[in-house]
Amino acid sequence: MKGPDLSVELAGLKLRNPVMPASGCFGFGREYAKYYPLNQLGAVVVKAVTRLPRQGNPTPRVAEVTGGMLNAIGLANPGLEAVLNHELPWLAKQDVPVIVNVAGAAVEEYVEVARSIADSGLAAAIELNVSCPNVKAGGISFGVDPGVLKNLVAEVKQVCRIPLFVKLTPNVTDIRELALAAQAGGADGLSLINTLIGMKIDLNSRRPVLANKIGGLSGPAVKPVAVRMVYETAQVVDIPIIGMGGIATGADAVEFIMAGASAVMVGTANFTNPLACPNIIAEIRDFMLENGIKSLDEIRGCAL
Amino acid sequence: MKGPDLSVELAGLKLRNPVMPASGCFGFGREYAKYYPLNQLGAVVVKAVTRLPRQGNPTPRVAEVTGGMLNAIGLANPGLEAVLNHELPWLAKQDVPVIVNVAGAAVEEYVEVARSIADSGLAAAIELNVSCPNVKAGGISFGVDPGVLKNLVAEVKQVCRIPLFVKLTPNVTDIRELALAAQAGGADGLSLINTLIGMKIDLNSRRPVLANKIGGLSGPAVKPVAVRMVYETAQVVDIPIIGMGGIATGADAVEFIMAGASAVMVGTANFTNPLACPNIIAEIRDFMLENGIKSLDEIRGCAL
Amino acid sequence: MLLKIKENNQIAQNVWEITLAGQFPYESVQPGQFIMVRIGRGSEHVLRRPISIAAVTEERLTIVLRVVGEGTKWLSKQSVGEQLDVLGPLGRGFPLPPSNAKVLVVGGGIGSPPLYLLSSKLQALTPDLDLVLGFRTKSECFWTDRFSQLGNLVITTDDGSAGRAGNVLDAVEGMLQSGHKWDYVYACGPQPMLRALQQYFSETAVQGYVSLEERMACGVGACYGCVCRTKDDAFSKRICADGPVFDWNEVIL
Amino acid sequence: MLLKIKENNQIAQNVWEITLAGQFPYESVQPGQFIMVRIGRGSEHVLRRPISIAAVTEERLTIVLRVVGEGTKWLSKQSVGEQLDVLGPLGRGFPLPPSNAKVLVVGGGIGSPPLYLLSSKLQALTPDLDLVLGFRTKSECFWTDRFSQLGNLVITTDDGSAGRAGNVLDAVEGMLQSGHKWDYVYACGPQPMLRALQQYFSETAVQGYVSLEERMACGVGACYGCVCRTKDDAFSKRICADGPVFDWNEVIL
Ligand SMILES: Cc1cc2nc3c(=O)[nH]c(=O)nc-3n(C[C@H](O)[C@H](O)[C@H](O)COP(=O)(O)OP(=O)(O)OC[C@H]3O[C@@H](n4cnc5c(N)ncnc54)[C@H](O)[C@@H]3O)c2cc1C
Ligand SMILES: Cc1cc2nc3c(=O)[nH]c(=O)nc-3n(C[C@H](O)[C@H](O)[C@H](O)COP(=O)(O)OP(=O)(O)OC[C@H]3O[C@@H](n4cnc5c(N)ncnc54)[C@H](O)[C@@H]3O)c2cc1C
Ligand SMILES: Cc1cc2nc3c(=O)[nH]c(=O)nc-3n(C[C@H](O)[C@H](O)[C@H](O)COP(=O)(O)O)c2cc1C
Ligand SMILES: Cc1cc2nc3c(=O)[nH]c(=O)nc-3n(C[C@H](O)[C@H](O)[C@H](O)COP(=O)(O)O)c2cc1C
Ligand code: FES
Ligand code: FES
Repeated sequence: MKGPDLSVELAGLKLRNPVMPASGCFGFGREYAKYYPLNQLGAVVVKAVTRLPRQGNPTPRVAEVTGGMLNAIGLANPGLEAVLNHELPWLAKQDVPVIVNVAGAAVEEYVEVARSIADSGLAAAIELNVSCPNVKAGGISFGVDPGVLKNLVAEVKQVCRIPLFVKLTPNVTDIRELALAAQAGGADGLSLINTLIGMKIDLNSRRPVLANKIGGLSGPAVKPVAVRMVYETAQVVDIPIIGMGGIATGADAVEFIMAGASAVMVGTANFTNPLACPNIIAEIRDFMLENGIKSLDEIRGCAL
Repeated sequence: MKGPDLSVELAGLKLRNPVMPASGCFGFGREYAKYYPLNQLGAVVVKAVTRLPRQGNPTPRVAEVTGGMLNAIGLANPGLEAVLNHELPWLAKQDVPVIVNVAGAAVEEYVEVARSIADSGLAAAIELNVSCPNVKAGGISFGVDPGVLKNLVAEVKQVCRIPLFVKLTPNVTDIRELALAAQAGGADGLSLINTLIGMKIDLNSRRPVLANKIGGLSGPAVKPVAVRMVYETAQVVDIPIIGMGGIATGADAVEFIMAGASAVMVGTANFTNPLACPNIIAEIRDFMLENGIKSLDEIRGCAL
Repeated sequence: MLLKIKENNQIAQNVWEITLAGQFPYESVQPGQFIMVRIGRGSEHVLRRPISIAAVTEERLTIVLRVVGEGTKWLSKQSVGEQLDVLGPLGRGFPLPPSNAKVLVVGGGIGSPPLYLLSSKLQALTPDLDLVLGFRTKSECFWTDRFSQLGNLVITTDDGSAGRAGNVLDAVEGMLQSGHKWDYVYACGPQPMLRALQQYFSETAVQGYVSLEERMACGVGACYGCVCRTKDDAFSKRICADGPVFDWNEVIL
Repeated sequence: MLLKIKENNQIAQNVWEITLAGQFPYESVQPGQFIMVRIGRGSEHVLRRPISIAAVTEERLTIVLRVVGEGTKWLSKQSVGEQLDVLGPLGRGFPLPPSNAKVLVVGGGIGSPPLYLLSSKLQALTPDLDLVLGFRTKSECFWTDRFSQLGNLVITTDDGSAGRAGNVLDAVEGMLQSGHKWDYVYACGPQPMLRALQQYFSETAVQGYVSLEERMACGVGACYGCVCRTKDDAFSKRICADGPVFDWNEVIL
């Protein structure tokens, strides 16, 4: 008997299954490759890449909160050149599609990094991280103004020969507006959600725990917000959605798929359990078997 | 030896301590009066009141999520007249300031309800719930557009002879903009945060758990977002802030005070433990004793 | 209130019986009332779970629960000697009938437990108590011995693996046809079962009380989470505080 | 990996010693390596806690922890027989010195545990191991008997309630003045202590290794949460994967 079919097609990318690690929670794959072969994953998504190496924020950069964590890594990464020369060639040998998360402080930086990554032939797709502060626009994030976002996506799209996903920030009044702007700019798909902005104060020092004061909230605590945003977005866009935010089990992943996601990403759960992604894949398969679901198309968006 | 002083002054209101139940989580006080005398509280905050009685949304109206809950009560309440005739007179005998949460579908409704409540002499203050959909503006909430919000607050302020608090929704891109708009409209103080919008899908029925599909997320899961918003708002406004979102312990309450809140409200925690409010008050007192803090002024906003 | 677990045993497929002891107003419990039980020891679970009081003695409380989700699973795994944090007794129970009234008690599945406490009170009042309990299948039946000591017990299972095949309404009809007559019907179980009973007796003078279920947050009447529709369509009733037991003429099922 | 708790005992004020057994690559453990321990059994705690390996035998792992927050409190309350979910051994441990080198080991408070495993390895390599362990006060001292079997142990307490009054640096200075000489210094403890040692020996040829601490998320090098500043100011090192042990010439403390 043939088992259930977990494969998904995502803006032309054919993935073995819908489960990918979320950017920033999986480095460039090397660490988790010690725990399982990366080709078990739908794709590998790497840490945000900027043009130059970035040290990131001072420490502490992470803190635990109820059902989640805060991070203020600050886009620490070895920079475009090192990624092109050291990380992507290594990943190319792992027999798994690679999605490169791209960040920048100005449109030109996004464009340059995206073009170089796309042209290298080493990535299957690009994911634009638009939560970054727009230096030229006084530090407001690229992801909160529909006009700014549409323009950024359009500029990057012009130089990007591979599928372009836009990763939306949830810290907005209406996610649909931003989703439509990204689609209008030419995005091939959307990833949501990035982290909610949060803070934790240490009662002993009477100061914020994170050196950066504020940080991004992720983990199970944000799941209801993430599911809602995927659901709302799926109702208005035509491009595929990659859902994430608090996924830790196969049931969580199925919930996002029922809300309209074509695939999912898993962030914080990798820290709780390095085998989170393979476990989630197995649990999705079990759920499909138990419920007689042959293909994920049968349940995608069924709660809409 | 004199114990620590928990009293706070809030826009002219003198409260015994900074702890109040949050609107919608304490009915009109009668139920919890069976567990402890209400005059142990800083104030009692009642369920949202609208001009006419409201049945609210179909059930299920509540669901549990990790570290929190979703609710879609839909402003069910017995209406202005019943509140004026039955609830407030009873509360007036409990020796505790009463804050009435006011909701509406149009500016006129807010104005009428607020005026009647203020004129009754039975309430110490009004809290405007601006998360309600603005029927005339196509259902967009009053709390997401600075201009709309400022106008609403100004209209209500004109008829409101008692302190006016504005309760902000966190489902916005920049809480500071809305906080400043409410202040510009004449608010005497701000309450934040109301619930984040979320959703949960039931894997068996493959449908949203709540009949209303989306609902408001509250409880410990939202605390980091709430602390951050209080912190951000405290940096820009001159009026006092009542902080809330996930407070379940004295330590949680102190965290909000350190972030700049003058007082706090406790919602979901009442459901977990009907004695949550008195316990939190005792725990704040213990914290002050252990740390040699004589008045909350010493730590208010110290993390800013 | 913290109550200590004295016993926690599986009594049927997915069904556990837990007996609790400790400070509790045992004497004041009315049949049909429930407790709200706290789940877990951290802040992952913020809502208590409503569970009916199934039996009560001078110093013990017994609940019976079916494992359906995280909370009931957690409860089923607590060891003897551990403490549960409970609120209660909550809600309004079943109003008792006058002496010598003819009474039928109808339970569906996990709706039966509160009917045990009810029936043990009814036994003293009514000489000839009729009891119909429906289950899906034999492996899910529980407490049939205990119930059979309180009256004339008819068991039904959907698949006929125990008792009479069919649902409780089939059994009730059969009993009526064979001459049973009742002044009062008390029921607890799935909403479709309650609705069927309500409709079945709607043209009769039989007085009925049904115990309803809804997802609850506070359990004490403060949050307006658990309302049900009433016939006068006034401000809806809260199941936790105005119920869970309602006159079946009052509610729309 | 699931390891079973064989012992869990309080050994000093707020300090617990836990011994674990089960499948684990015991032989491969280097002194200075750590494990990441999962906290709780639900989803309230998403981050594991880093705890150093204090001792290891062919089939047992021992950790020593101070209760400072929710996670360590939870660990201190776990019963013998329960299982802990651990990852490890993680990180890079202390490089061992050549045979017969003169070695000083310095520990501050809860920084001492990994130095026990280190010292037990050093004992075989170096004839005359000097050990200085600092604590705040007598009630917080632990494992002094065990450490004293591995070398010349000097204890310091801030308040003089046990051993020498003062901090570890005072003791180290005193030993130098009385003629001790070292080729290698190994240290673990609060950052100010490590910094003081680094500065104190900065103009000397003494080779030093320090074990650092930072809040961690992944513990395996994937999240860039736990970086420290290095002197060449290149892309910062991750304490979990590139450390926790660093050459003291390499890092800015
Ligand atoms: C007045 C009353 C009395 C009850 N008595 C009993 C009893 O004696 N024995 C028994 O086994 N069950 C009883 N129930 C049902 C019981 O409350 C639910 O099965 C239980 O809450 C499920 O919790 P969970 O965490 O296992 O499920 P989950 O689905 O994980 O629960 C998630 C949330 O939904 C709520 N929920 C889920 N199903 C129900 C339901 N059917 N009714 C109400 N809330 C629900 C839970 O309380 C919780 O808040 C009663 C319900 C009510 C309202
Ligand atoms: C490599 C390494 C080895 C360690 N070895 C030991 C040891 O052997 N024994 C011991 O008692 N402690 C050790 N610690 C410190 C220990 O990790 C913290 O005390 C512990 O994580 C606190 O957790 P908590 O939940 O009790 O405190 P909380 O303050 O509630 O923890 C909240 C979060 O902050 C983190 N955190 C808090 N304090 C620290 C800290 N000092 N260092 C790192 N993270 C922290 C926690 O891991 C958690 O993510 C070590 C730390 C590191 C980095
Ligand atoms: C430590 C950490 C680092 C992250 N770094 C990035 C990043 O570089 N780029 C990005 O787009 N998102 C980043 N994210 C956000 C995640 O990719 C993801 O959107 C978010 O964590 C929600 O998913 P989760 O709840 O499964 O963690 C980071 C998250 C964490 C926790
Ligand atoms: C069941 C429920 C009903 C609520 N009803 C109202 C309401 O009527 N008016 C209002 O302003 N806020 C309402 N809220 C929001 C709370 O007052 C509070 O802002 C929110 O729950 C966050 O606090 P918490 O995490 O302590 O619950 C309600 C919240 C809950 C859980
Ligand atoms: S559960 Fe809150 S009113 Fe019934
Ligand atoms: S904790 Fe993630 S890199 Fe060190």
